[in-house]
Amino acid sequence: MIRVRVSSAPIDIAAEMEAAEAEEGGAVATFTGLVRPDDGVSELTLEHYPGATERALEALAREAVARWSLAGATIVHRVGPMRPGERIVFVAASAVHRAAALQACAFLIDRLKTDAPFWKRETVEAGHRWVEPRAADDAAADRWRS
Amino acid sequence: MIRVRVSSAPIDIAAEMEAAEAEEGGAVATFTGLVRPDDGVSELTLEHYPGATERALEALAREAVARWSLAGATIVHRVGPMRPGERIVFVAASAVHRAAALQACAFLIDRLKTDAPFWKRETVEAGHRWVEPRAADDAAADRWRS
Amino acid sequence: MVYFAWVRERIGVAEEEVSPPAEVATIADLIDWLAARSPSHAAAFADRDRLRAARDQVFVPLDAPLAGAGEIAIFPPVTGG
Amino acid sequence: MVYFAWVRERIGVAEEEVSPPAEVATIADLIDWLAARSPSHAAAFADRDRLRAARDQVFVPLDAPLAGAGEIAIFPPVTGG
Repeated sequence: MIRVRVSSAPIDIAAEMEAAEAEEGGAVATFTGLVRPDDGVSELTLEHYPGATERALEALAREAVARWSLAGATIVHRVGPMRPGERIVFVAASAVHRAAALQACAFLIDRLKTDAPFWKRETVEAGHRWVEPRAADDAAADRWRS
Repeated sequence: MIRVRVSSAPIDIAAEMEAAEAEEGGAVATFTGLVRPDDGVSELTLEHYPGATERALEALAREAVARWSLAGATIVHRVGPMRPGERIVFVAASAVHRAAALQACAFLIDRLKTDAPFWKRETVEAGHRWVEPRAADDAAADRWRS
Repeated sequence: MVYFAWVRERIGVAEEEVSPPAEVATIADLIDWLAARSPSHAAAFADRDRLRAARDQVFVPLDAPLAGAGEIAIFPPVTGG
Repeated sequence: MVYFAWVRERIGVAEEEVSPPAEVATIADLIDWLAARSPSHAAAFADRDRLRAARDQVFVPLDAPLAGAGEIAIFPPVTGG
């Protein structure tokens, strides 16, 4: 089953894990991205493209399910302002065998970084700055295209 | 930080995730293995080698931390009898970048399958049977040796 | 038109209705046409390599034709996750 | 000696004290010596390819020397996780 959600509410890991574990799999791999408390950033704000975001995430989840015969795929992304230590994103892949779950989980977060319309803005003492894309993210996403 | 635990108590995912997220990382990858409800198995019992198990898991966690400069590594393995749907094992890797967390998580579960003294016994209608090792598990563990 | 992140900030609005002439055939043409209309659009669109686009909520290259699209979005490279 | 899984079941005990003679130098020698002592040991150790060992709680190959170890464990290939 595919679960995709974009919300300004904090991500409830326990509830998401429970849903991912309830799939007919046996193996669940997850990735959680948190706001890092470095560089003097007091707040991180995630902007997104409503409608297009959900469509991109659903396409990604569907691709993962088809490619690795998953029992389930979850993508939950928070938007709006958040503080250091809070969860930005949670992805999960449920499968019968662990290799499929682990690979699909890596695929979901790698491709989300380049394929979904989110933008990060950091609030620092001097004001705010938009986070620049990393070349490493493009490389990580590219390895899944073949 | 390294967290290793072998216990007959159910695995508390929420508590383990909280500890993994509290590391100075920003990226947390996890793997959870559950008892599958297939083949008419009513109960799965995990036997282990007390002392040697903890030693093997700690060595594994330490190797992962050193190899991927992790902020933290968790291995929790349940032993004793458990029912379909219950958690057998939970591993987590916390790192600054997601590639390190994802790779270390795969390493931990792949190597745990071949390097730690656990044995699975399935209870079926006719009695019980010991689970045979899978060649795929040896291959998965071998790809981390280089 | 819809704009996001620093493109939105530089232009000063999140959305606007535009009626480009018939010779504006691609998204790149549309960007050129908008940049000529106001300094804020020109500033937002100064570095073409740092712009990305979507046509009716689907990512497309800048040279994609407008093709009668209802909604064109212009934004920086994405940085989510 | 400590035994696990079906090795333990076939032998019928989880642990036992043994005092092998001096010519028993390796774990493989010890397995041969035990197999000659009782039918249950012989049954447990019939398929040498399916046996693994640890010396003082560290995995070692079957041809490893006993080297004055305090605890030798014999068991099937592991299947955890």
